[in-house]
Amino acid sequence: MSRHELECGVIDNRAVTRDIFLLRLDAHELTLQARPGQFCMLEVGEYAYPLLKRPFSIHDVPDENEIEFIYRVAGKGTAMLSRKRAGDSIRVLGPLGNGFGWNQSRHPVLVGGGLGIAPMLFLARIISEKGLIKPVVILGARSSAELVSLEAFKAIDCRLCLATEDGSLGQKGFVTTLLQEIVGDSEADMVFSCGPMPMLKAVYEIAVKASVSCEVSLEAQMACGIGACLGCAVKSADRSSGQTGYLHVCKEGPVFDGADVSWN
Amino acid sequence: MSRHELECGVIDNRAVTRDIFLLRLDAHELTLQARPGQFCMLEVGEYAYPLLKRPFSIHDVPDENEIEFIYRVAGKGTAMLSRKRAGDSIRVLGPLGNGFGWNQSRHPVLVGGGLGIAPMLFLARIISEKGLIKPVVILGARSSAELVSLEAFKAIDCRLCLATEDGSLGQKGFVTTLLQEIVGDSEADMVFSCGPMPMLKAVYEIAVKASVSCEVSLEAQMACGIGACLGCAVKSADRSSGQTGYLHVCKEGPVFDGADVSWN
Amino acid sequence: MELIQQPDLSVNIAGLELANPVLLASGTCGYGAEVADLVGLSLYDSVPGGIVVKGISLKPRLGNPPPRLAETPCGLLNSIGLENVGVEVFLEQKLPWLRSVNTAVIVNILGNSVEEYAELASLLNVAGVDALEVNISCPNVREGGVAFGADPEMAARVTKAVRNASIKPVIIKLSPNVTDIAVIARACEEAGADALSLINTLLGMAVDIKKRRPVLANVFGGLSGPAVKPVALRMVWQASRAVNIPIIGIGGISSWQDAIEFFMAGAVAVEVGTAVMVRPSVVQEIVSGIGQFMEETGAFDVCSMRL
Amino acid sequence: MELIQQPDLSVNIAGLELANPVLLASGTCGYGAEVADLVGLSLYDSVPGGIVVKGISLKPRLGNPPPRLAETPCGLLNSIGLENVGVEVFLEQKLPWLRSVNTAVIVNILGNSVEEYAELASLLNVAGVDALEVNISCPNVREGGVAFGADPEMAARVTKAVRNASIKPVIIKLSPNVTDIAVIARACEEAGADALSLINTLLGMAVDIKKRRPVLANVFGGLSGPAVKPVALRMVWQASRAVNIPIIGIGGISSWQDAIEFFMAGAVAVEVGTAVMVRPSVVQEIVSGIGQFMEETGAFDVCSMRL
Ligand SMILES: Cc1cc2nc3c(=O)[nH]c(=O)nc-3n(C[C@H](O)[C@H](O)[C@H](O)COP(=O)(O)OP(=O)(O)OC[C@H]3O[C@@H](n4cnc5c(N)ncnc54)[C@H](O)[C@@H]3O)c2cc1C
Ligand SMILES: Cc1cc2nc3c(=O)[nH]c(=O)nc-3n(C[C@H](O)[C@H](O)[C@H](O)COP(=O)(O)OP(=O)(O)OC[C@H]3O[C@@H](n4cnc5c(N)ncnc54)[C@H](O)[C@@H]3O)c2cc1C
Ligand SMILES: Cc1cc2nc3c(=O)[nH]c(=O)nc-3n(C[C@H](O)[C@H](O)[C@H](O)COP(=O)(O)O)c2cc1C
Ligand SMILES: Cc1cc2nc3c(=O)[nH]c(=O)nc-3n(C[C@H](O)[C@H](O)[C@H](O)COP(=O)(O)O)c2cc1C
Ligand code: FES
Ligand code: FES
Repeated sequence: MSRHELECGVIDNRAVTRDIFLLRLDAHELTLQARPGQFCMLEVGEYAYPLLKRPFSIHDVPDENEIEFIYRVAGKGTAMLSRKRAGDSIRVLGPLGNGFGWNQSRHPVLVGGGLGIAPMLFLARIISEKGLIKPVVILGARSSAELVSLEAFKAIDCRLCLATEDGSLGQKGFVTTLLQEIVGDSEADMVFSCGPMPMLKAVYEIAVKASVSCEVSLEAQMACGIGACLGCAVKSADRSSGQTGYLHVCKEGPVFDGADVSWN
Repeated sequence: MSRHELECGVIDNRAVTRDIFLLRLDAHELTLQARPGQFCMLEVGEYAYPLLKRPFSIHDVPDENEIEFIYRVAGKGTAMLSRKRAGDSIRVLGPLGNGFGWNQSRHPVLVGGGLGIAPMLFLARIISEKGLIKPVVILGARSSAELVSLEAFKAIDCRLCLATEDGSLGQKGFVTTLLQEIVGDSEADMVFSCGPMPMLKAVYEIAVKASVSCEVSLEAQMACGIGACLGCAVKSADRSSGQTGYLHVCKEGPVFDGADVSWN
Repeated sequence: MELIQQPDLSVNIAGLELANPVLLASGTCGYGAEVADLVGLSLYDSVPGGIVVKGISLKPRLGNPPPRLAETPCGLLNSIGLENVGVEVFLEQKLPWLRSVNTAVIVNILGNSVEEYAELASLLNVAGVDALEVNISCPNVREGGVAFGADPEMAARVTKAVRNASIKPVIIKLSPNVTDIAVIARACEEAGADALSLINTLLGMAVDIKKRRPVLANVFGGLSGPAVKPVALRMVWQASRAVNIPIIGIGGISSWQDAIEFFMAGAVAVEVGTAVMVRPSVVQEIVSGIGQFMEETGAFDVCSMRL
Repeated sequence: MELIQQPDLSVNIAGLELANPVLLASGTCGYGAEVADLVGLSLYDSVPGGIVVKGISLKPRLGNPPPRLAETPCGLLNSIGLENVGVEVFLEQKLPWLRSVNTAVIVNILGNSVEEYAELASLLNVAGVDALEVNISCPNVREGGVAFGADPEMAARVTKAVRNASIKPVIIKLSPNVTDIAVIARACEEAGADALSLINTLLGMAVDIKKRRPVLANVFGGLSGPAVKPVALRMVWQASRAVNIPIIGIGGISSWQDAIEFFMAGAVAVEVGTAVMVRPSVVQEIVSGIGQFMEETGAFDVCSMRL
């Protein structure tokens, strides 16, 4: 574990759709440590308003100096973040969390829905570049505009499958339909997924049916991001009869074996 | 009384010394109402942090569209203000307060020390342009760098007398020395002053000795700026046996007859 | 075409008729005239549903020495000390203007003794005063003030005395500086309060480390603003479950969303204080926002939003 | 050349030796290992003067259901509900690591009854535990918790029981959710407390207006962070004038200036909670800043800053 609290310079922070932004930070201290599926806590305003840093998945580490995040303006904090400009600096704590267990898989299927696309780019890159495996990457969103970072995905050696709810790009419908097909007729041995809870649940159920193990990246309101406050609890599945009935997203996660999560 | 709560566009906001900034706002609604000595409350951050708007004297109204402020970065709020850039907007409440009674004077002497220079530019301009009188303007600061807006003062038809504590421009010493001389051998009938309390006290005492009436612009911590909270009280002189023993800077002031103020 | 029922923003609090549930809180809007142009108080169609004027005492008060204000993170400390013109001047010089404005006028009163409260109440049995708000919770005066609000028995005595002396709806304004708000709320209800309003300010302080002394000349002051909202909401929730009389929610409200939180917690109206001082236009935003939210969610009146 | 005396940052609180007066507050730093790298806990020369570990109970606790956190203006609501590993696991698995670190270790304890507090205290009469902090003020557990802290008699009973059972310095941690902090403080002093720490969190709540329910599954939570600092300072001022035992100040401290405010108000040490979670490096900043301020103002020790 080697994590840092740093001031990072903003290289660029620009809208890629009306309300989705790509943030590029100068953070070579973080790039060497970062693993796909990990996240960082970003200070979006001036301390103490808003009080808490916000968690964002590492979207990509294109080179050893730069770390990227992709975020939707969801509220006050992300609105403030969206006003940062090149030359500003942002306080960052990271990299945090466990990351995906991609190196246990020989035929990985990545499933990102909505802003759940965020961690999939870095994951696909590492699987392809470090694991020398060509992953299947299924991405979905409401419409083509929200299928962000497509060019970056295309530059990676992966099999890219797209779905949009309005049919404006790729298959019309949900990622789960694509996943169903792919898991059915491929040698997929693991699914890695990030997105809204209902999607993750559906993804997990498809994986279970296909007897493929499934890792999901969860969200929770966070305060510390480092396992100190126990605030980011989510219910664990009954079968995981460990010490507690809760999982802590920032520390034991954000990536969990779907079997450990309570899906109700 | 015609005051407004507005979003004003920032035309420019730049450092004129290391820690003094000139802020130019696009605010034609305010320019027509503004009187010299009045102030505005400026929202320096995002509501609710910092919670309160900050009071700043109207430095100048160069034309009917623009209003200027000059401020020192004194703490958190002014530091945030200093980061506003052209194109940003700032919420403004104003113009507020009473202003100087310049039209009761035929031979006015203006005395501004430190950032007390702020209201003197607009006052000098109006006296000269509206009153068709050439005022004496005494400005003082620690050093020449802090004698801000000199070019603007020079462009006004006034008699400009300067003092710096380090002698880097004008007379070495304090504005009070200059005032002493000028009040002594001129037909000065009123002094208008703004600056730190010890200076104002000295200015007032000089004026009293010379039997010249003296208006001073005071500061106090403010919340509302409009006479609603009664927070900005300062002690009044005993002789002003009005309803209360306090004056309210935002409403009865910020400009007071020196005789009404408690100088202890 | 769908028929959309306009939501009804009006509320009736024990006979106090409000066109909408957004009031200006006591001490933050003077006697109304100070803020009229900025918040929209006028002859017709005023923006706020009512105004609670600055706390009035029998005799004029000078208030506390300055400094009286200190800013804190998302909060404001004040130690005004109830500077006010006294009931006589209020009736002669302030009430006539208030009468001319189309909004409910609630007079906040503060006495040094139970008898003074009663005397104030009877002096205010005049046209143009729509209700009384009894301040048993001001932390900034030594005698009376917070002591009444901290003790259920004293709170009940004041309530009874004012209830007996007044022909107006009587709202008791509670202090948050207590161990159990429900106990005080019930004591006031049993003593005859028509409604409760809460919270007044939390007792706080700040230190000026450069000058090596408390920032406020009075040492302690009352904390208001967004910082106190979570405490206020909790107390409104507790009080509204402890009594059957209406609750007016106060504390840190700065947006229509904040107001809705209070309605959901159990308030039937809200008072906005600090936020109005900082951003007078917020009153209009809050009133409109509540209406829009009710329309969108199909709430037919304010009370129906309660959780 | 002037001879500048280095200020002495060390404090001794009833036998508890601290290298400096900045402690990590309970519940915001886990059992230490979670934050060690970021706050500078290490074998030699740790940055904080001490660590107060997460509240420990006799049996492990699962804590409250999520959501457990809500952000408020300059504040944080939490309803963790004292999730902890229990005293047995603490002694076996957490204390050994803490022993290896060069900082004072204070164990925060919470019982459901007076007897449980005493039992916890005696189980913690072991090497490596430098003091106990007795949490009679947690708002997030139903039995015990806040009830003990709200009543002077109960507070005294817990204090006495722990004092008798423990061979360590006993710090009683007070709740701010009381009418008169001085009364509780005196009750604890008389019952044998070696020191007091305050404040724990203010009871608060937030409402999710979209989901139409309280944000926290537990409805209420404890408010911490800069928002509560004015209340905390006021209570430290009051408590330090009510008793003769040392006071540890807690509540919203986020900078060295905040810490100095607490020293001036009467604290001899401070705990930093929420700010450490958000900005772990703040601990170093606070420790350095205090030293520099003391040097510049010629304060020879922390106590001498008291107003
Ligand atoms: C591990 C993790 C990774 C994430 N990665 C991304 C990402 O790559 N891109 C992206 O756009 N978003 C991501 N999110 C969600 C993101 O953190 C929230 O959208 C953001 O915090 C909202 O902040 P706000 O101030 O704009 O919203 P507000 O609604 O104003 O926030 C209020 C509070 O809610 C919290 N909050 C709101 N929504 C969420 C949420 N979904 N999860 C956690 N906290 C929330 C905020 O931290 C804040 O304290 C991630 C969340 C987690 C937990
Ligand atoms: C009528 C009036 C006119 C003013 N005109 C000018 C001007 O033209 N140029 C200029 O540089 N300054 C002026 N000031 C002072 C200016 O308002 C303060 O410097 C500023 O508010 C400091 O804010 P801050 O957040 O940077 O400082 P902080 O110290 O962080 O502020 C903390 C709190 O103190 C208040 N405060 C601090 N100093 C003062 C002060 N001197 N007066 C009133 N409140 C204060 C702030 O409003 C804030 O609430 C004026 C003050 C008044 C009352
Ligand atoms: C400057 C100021 C003066 C106040 N004066 C009074 C008063 O006279 N009587 C009263 O009952 N409450 C008074 N209050 C309390 C407010 O009415 C209100 O209860 C409190 O500020 C919380 O609401 P807010 O957070 O919206 O300001 C005052 C508050 C402030 C900030
Ligand atoms: C997430 C969280 C967990 C806490 N857990 C405990 C606890 O277990 N025992 C305790 O005595 N106080 C606990 N507290 C209270 C803090 O120790 C501290 O008293 C309070 O947060 C105020 O300080 P702050 O504003 O610096 O955070 C907790 C606070 C937070 C925010
Ligand atoms: S956010 Fe603090 S433990 Fe996870
Ligand atoms: S600042 Fe409110 S009355 Fe002057």
